[in-house]
Amino acid sequence: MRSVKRIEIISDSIEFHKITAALKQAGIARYTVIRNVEGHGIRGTTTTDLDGMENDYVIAICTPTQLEQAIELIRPILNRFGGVCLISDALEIRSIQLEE
Amino acid sequence: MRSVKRIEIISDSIEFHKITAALKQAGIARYTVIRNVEGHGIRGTTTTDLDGMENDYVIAICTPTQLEQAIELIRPILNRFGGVCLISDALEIRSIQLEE
Amino acid sequence: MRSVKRIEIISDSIEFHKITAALKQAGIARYTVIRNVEGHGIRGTTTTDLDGMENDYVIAICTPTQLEQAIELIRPILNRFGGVCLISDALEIRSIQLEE
Amino acid sequence: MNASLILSNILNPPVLFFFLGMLAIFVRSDLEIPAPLPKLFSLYLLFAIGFKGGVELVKSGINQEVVLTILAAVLMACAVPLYTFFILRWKLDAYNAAAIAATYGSISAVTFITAGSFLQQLEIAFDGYMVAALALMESPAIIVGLVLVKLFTAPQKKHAAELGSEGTGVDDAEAFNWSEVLREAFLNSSVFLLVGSLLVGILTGEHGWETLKPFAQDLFYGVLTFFLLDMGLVAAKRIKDLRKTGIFLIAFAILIPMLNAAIGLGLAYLIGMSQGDALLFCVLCASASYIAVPAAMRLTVPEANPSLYVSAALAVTFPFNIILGIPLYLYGVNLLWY
Amino acid sequence: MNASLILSNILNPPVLFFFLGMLAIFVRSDLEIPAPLPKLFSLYLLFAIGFKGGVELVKSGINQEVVLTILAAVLMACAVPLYTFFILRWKLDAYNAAAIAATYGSISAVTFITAGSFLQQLEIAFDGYMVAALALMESPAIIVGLVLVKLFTAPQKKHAAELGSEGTGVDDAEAFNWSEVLREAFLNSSVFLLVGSLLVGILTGEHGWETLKPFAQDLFYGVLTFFLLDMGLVAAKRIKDLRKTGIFLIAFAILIPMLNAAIGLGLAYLIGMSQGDALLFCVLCASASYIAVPAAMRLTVPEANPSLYVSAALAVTFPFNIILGIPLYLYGVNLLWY
Amino acid sequence: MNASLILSNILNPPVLFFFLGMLAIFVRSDLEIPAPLPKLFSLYLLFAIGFKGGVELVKSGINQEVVLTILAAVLMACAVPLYTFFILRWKLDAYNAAAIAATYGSISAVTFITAGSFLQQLEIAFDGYMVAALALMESPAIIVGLVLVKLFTAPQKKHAAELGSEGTGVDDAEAFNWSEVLREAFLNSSVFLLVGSLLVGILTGEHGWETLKPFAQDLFYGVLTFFLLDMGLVAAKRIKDLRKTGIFLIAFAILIPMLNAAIGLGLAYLIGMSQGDALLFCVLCASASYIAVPAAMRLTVPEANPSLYVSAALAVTFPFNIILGIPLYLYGVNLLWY
Ligand SMILES: Nc1ncnc2c1ncn2[C@@H]1O[C@H](COP(=O)(O)O)[C@@H](O)[C@H]1O
Ligand SMILES: Nc1ncnc2c1ncn2[C@@H]1O[C@H](COP(=O)(O)O)[C@@H](O)[C@H]1O
Ligand SMILES: Nc1ncnc2c1ncn2[C@@H]1O[C@H](COP(=O)(O)O)[C@@H](O)[C@H]1O
Ligand code: NA
Ligand code: NA
Ligand code: NA
Repeated sequence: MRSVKRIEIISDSIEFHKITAALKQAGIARYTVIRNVEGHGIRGTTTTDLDGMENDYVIAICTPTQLEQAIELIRPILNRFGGVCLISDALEIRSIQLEE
Repeated sequence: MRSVKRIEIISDSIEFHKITAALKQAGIARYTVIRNVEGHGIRGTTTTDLDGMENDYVIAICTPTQLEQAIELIRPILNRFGGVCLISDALEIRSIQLEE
Repeated sequence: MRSVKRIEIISDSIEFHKITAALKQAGIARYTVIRNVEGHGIRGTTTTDLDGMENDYVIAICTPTQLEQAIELIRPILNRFGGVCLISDALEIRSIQLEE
Repeated sequence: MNASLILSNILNPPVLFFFLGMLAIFVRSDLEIPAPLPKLFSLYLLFAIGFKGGVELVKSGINQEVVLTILAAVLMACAVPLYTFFILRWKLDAYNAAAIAATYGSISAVTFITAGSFLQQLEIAFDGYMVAALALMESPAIIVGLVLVKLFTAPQKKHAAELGSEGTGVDDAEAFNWSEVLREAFLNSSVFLLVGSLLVGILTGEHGWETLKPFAQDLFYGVLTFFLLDMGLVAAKRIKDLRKTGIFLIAFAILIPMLNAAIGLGLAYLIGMSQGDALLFCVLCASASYIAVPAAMRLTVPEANPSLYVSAALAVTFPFNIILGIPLYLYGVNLLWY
Repeated sequence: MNASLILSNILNPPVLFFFLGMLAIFVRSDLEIPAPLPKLFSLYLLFAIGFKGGVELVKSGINQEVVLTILAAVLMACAVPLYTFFILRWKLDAYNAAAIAATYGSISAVTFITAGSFLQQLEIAFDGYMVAALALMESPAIIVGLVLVKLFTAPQKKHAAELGSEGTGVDDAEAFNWSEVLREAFLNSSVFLLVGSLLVGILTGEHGWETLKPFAQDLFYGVLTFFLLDMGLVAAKRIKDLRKTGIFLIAFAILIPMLNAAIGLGLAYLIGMSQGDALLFCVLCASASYIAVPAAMRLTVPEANPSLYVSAALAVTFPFNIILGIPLYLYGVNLLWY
Repeated sequence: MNASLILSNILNPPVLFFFLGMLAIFVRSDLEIPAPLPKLFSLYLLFAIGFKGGVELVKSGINQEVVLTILAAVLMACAVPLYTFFILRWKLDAYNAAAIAATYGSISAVTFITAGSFLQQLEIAFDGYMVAALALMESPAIIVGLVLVKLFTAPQKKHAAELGSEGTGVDDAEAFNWSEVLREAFLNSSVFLLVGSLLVGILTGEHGWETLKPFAQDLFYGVLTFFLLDMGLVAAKRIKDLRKTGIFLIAFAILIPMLNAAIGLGLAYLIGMSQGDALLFCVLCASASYIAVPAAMRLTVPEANPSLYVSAALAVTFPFNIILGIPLYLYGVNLLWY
């Protein structure tokens, strides 16, 4: 068990590639995505309807160092294109850690 | 960065409108919904099958004040119709905050 | 309101039955599942594509005692088949607790 | 003759695929029809029967037989929940009894459709306006069920239970929000799409039918086959809920459809329906709703246990009707009509 | 005559199902077509018109009329965003004006398809190469829109706004990543599938058509019906956004399509298109994109408000064209051509 | 002749749409067929070939040729993983070698279907019972693969690796839960639906076929087209995994199918199959499973790397067979048969 940081980003699916690129740049190559979540935000309602506005929900577990760097890269994307980014603490259970 | 409260509600999709109405009444107009999650709870198994029992998973980031009010409004709904509501702490990254 | 533990497990859908069996064995009969989440992990990319590699995201709220037992049972599954398990703290709102 | 009817019912692809779905669960295959595909099939089937029904209603026009059939349909939709409620009260509390009664007062469109394709196979004619009867039998039971709850449950009791809880109590007015109830009854998606398609069929008539026929007719049987495959999966998964349900509810879920079909048979005979229409009418009376009514009940009678009313309708009555009920009721029709 | 055209347009199943979808939202029914089913329908429709268009293009070959039509199409796709931009600037900032202008410069494939099935119903012929015009009109407006933003917004202003924020500023180069813009314009999924299917149709010709006809043609009308049902739901949900939008944008969303159609009509007349082709050309000019262009705008002009450009195109212009516009433009064609 | 066969294979819509899918990924278009639509297509295709195969099996009956064909099929399904295992061991560890070997011992239903529609286009007949051969070749390789792992990996080694980890060790019994393995092999959803549909086809025969034909036959080619579009997307996405895979596995994924097809060709010739059947048999031998076997391997040989066995089968062998393999094998059949 080790304590980790959890980053969660909910944003327009058009930002998806920018966000995962930012994560990768910060050394976070492992993440999970829930596609087509529905959102109600500043920029109106984002449903999974035909109008093509869809949100993706990205979850990544990382170390505090990776986190710092990721935030710096993700913040300007969200500022420009909208969305939400949350940081919280958690314990990770899986014992074999192949990468750091 | 600012510290926020995260409310998560997992409940039967028939409650969805009641719950978002409660959030709105508590001043929480922005939220995210993951539809059709599968559940195993007191009231049996809720799959995304044809039998029409589906859960929605609502996530809302809010301030502590909004939280208080939201809980008061959501609790009776869950007591009557079932479901789960969780509160946790997080840090929000997005820097332009248009509403409070 | 009571403070609870939240277990989150993201893993290949082939592990799903093993994981819910482990939860059940630890006394956790209530849980929520988000199916077909997309993942990027050690074992490559897991999309919701046709190649049949899909992840499930299981969320369970439990007591600290249940947690201990669940971890012991889930860890070997993840070690063998891959995936991620996170533990965090939360407050649960729903007031009628039929089971412990 | 009955056995040969049963055989000719079973030996057609949709029913065999229903078995295949059940088998998949029993042998623990990982076969599944992922959401929302079953919804696609169900939207399609409702659209197709509604639209075709509307087109045929224009052709037949509205005569005395149509009016009588529709009256009989509404009558049964109101009467069934009433008498089943009292049967159920014998073993169950008022909430669960009312919810189950409502379920059996309403109908299952897929059972109706399966009966229709059974008739087609046997080349027995039936009328398009039976779809109107189907549409009109969906909703009344929901209202009747709620009136029963209103009459036979003590509001203060519910209140007391809630006082024990931490939250603020829900006042009774909120608990019976009639506009919500009526919307659930008359505007739920099944009723809305079925009635809407019926109206479009009436408005566009033969001309609209021609353009939509390759879609609405040629795919019909195939979509029904896939849908019943999924129903087999769903019904079999629900079967384990029956253990909790007990023998009373299982017996109820087999005997009451037969009783309802018998009453329906009598009514159909009195009205002088054709054989095909009589079978469909019996099937409407005998079938139970496992989507629309359960959704309404979860919203309006949350005190009732969904695994009771859904499982009875889905895991017992639906398979019973699909496999044995339909040929049995036709046997009854044949006996009476000759 | 106009009224009878409107009636014969409205009284066919796809348009009636569009109404039904809107009605479902207004009466608060829970009818929905869950994701990704609408996407299935839209992929199918793009495939079917692209493929059929390609097959017919092989038959007709490329003659002067084809070339002129295509030139006219590209001309309109570039001109419309230019003049609408200046109309919009009257009340809106440059970002929103450019985004809306781009939306109206591009087209709506479903409006085109609905017009096509309206023509089929009236037995008025039209040419397969109109699909090529459709494909070529999707993208240019996106480029024009961005050039307008580049020209008419002050880059330093944007920068200042960002300095106020906590984050690091986005430099202008990143903001106008042209390769990203071009990819969004020419390789977005709608354009890609439409053009790809067109090419496959050209390559496989009559032979390929024979094998795919039962799929690409027989289901077409039915899928369109379901798709318009969903469009009705989506459009009606967007209507409440119009309150924020104000009367200016609503008027714009009705009058500009009529203006664009009129200009299109003139061009079609000059070129000497057939009546059927002229109607389709007017419809292309009059329609606005609510999927491809909005996606491109969210990516490239995030400063603009999606609820303005999506709602205008989807909740006003689309229903207007589907219900009144198509018969109106045909009326115009009929007036001019005789 | 070979080149013209390749051309006539490539120039039909399904194969062109496969290219289109790959192209979409290469040019980074955002075209996608969202889940679970590909699953719908795959369920449909399995249902349609199974059902049709069953109907035709009733017509042809079971004669010596059928029995010999089926024996040859099972033989190849067991032999291929054995000899490919030792070829693979040259460069890979036993876990990965066994998993890849199992993948190539099993089959790809879509490759079979594409070959079938290629034959139909060339008007070369083939027999319905080839579907039974297809069904019987899915599972054996899974069992053989696991036996190979059992025999050629040292259990203590695996244990040691686990002791290094924090968790409790998994004992060997759990690691080889045979009932789970057998269920994965014989009851996985592909095998179950295919065999189930075959049985329904046998039970309902010509009569069932008539009612389902518009669904099971008329849509077939179109659904295949969409499915191959998706396969193109999926295969192209996997291509970047090949960099990690290395040249050995890429060569393996092209040469082994040709070897397997050649052996299949010899067997088919010995048995005296018709040309059409011989091609299908070669294609079964040459194709590799990218759904059912990988799922079984992830569950039973988690030590193997999915990106090796999935990518080889999906990104190399599948496109190779679809584009070049099928016409090449037919060329071989033509050479031998005349
Ligand atoms: N306070 C919030 N809580 C939860 N989700 C949010 C919140 N604010 C925004 N979101 C999500 O982020 C998406 C984009 O937000 P916005 O940029 O505000 O339109 C919305 O569609 C929501 O899904
Ligand atoms: N302990 C729990 N952990 C996670 N999800 C839960 C838990 N309890 C209930 N749920 C979710 O809430 C839904 C409704 O719960 P219930 O009212 O207990 O039937 C279930 O279907 C689950 O999705
Ligand atoms: N650091 C991480 N953050 C979020 N999700 C992860 C992480 N690592 C693994 N996952 C998820 O767990 C799945 C299996 O991981 P793995 O066993 O590493 O291939 C991946 O497909 C991801 O969905
Ligand atoms: Na009934
Ligand atoms: Na336009
Ligand atoms: Na093989």
